Amino acid sequence: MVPLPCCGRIIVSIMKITIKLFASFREAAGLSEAAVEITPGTTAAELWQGLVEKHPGLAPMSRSAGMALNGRYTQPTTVLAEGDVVAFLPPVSGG
Amino acid sequence: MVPLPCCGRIIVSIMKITIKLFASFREAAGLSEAAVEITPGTTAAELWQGLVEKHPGLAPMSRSAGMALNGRYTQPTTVLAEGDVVAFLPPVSGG
Amino acid sequence: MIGQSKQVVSGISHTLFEVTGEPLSVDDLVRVVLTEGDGAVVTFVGTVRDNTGGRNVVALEYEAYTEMAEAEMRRIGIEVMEKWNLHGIAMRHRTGKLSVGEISVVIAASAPHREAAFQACSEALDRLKETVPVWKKEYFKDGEVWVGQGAG
Amino acid sequence: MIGQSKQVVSGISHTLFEVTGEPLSVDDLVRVVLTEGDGAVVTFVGTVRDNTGGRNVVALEYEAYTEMAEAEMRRIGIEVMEKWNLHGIAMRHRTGKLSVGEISVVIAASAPHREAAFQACSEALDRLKETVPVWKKEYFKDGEVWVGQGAG
Repeated sequence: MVPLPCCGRIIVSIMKITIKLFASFREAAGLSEAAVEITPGTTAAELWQGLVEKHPGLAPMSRSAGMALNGRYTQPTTVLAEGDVVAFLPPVSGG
Repeated sequence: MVPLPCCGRIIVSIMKITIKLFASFREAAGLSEAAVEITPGTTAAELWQGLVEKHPGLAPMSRSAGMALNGRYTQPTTVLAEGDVVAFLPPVSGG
Repeated sequence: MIGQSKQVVSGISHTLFEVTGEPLSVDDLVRVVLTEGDGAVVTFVGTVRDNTGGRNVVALEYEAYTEMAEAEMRRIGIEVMEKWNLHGIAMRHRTGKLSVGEISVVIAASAPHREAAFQACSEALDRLKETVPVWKKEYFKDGEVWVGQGAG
Repeated sequence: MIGQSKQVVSGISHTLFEVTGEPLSVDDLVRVVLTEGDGAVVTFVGTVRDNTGGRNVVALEYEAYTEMAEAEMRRIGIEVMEKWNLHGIAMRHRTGKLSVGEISVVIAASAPHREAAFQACSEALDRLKETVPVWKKEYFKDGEVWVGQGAG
């Protein structure tokens, strides 16, 4: 998925991923799941920033956001790949 | 229940009590419950000794015998009274 | 319901202390101890294990001095309840011959928070095993023995 | 039975890790974890309490990231099982809106002896509360709030 030089321009390839939001995040953004397109090299943290820009209600929750990649906890620095499912998780409170 | 002097002899009053035996004690003596008569001043330990004389199979169990009076644990030195229910208890093993 | 009448007699709600010949249900005891102020119920479920000290056990038989066992369980239960500020506690012991895998005893303790419920349930079990007049006979393929009663 | 198929997938019998919208039964989980080699099952039963921090709670709502919650419970369960030499472990969490007194979670751990079962059940619960992606909303008479999620 390296950008290919072609015709004097850079073609940026696009990757499709799925975002999942839960609990207060879901309510603040008004969505529980969304298909989004990102450029290669995008990290989980950058994806969250993009979300916050689109849904400013999420901004106060940035500090507490946990992240999961394909159903496992992951770091904000993780680079995403085509087809990934990225979940943003408020602090858990089960039991 | 003090013995009454009468007619130049001592009349020993008799008290009726109930004995209960459980588990290995019950099997060794071949009885689970019995009505017995004792003389005033008899202790729980003396009652057990009387039982052992009648049922020698109980003799090896003397060291481990717990005693209960009317449904509560009691000491071997406890003096019994009319109507008492005295239980002899092997080491417990519930749970 | 025997259990119901006993609750009335003891004067303390959400408690039950019973010896029974019937199969035991954990959910039944959870319902007894649960109050609206509880967030945690811890239960202990004792079952018939298929071995002891390396020997195969085929069955267990429990015998109880029923009236005294229920009174002892109540005494223990009320003391544990007060010590750990429980909202409810119940102890039910089965008697008779039980097969491997059957439940012999259930203890349930309810509390606002989980630490007290765990501690109380464990302590109630330890004390039950120490003083409640119930006896266990182990059946092997080639014999039987009362547990901890020497020549029995 | 979802639970049954999961047991097969995990390859470890006497285990079950499930998120469900249905009411929970403690006896069901005891049956899952019990093996013939066990003498002790300890269960934790979490229930909806009628108060929190001095405020009256009228209901709780649980939301889960179901697939991940089940995977996390399995990861925790298998680790706890190995650490304490359990014979079985099960964790079932309910989702949806629950009334006061209803059961939100059941954890059951079975072991040959009681100490391991108590320790394992308590540890599994602590770890569930730390990492399993389930969220709780408290409903009061005058509002609602996601627990521990700030402005939520």
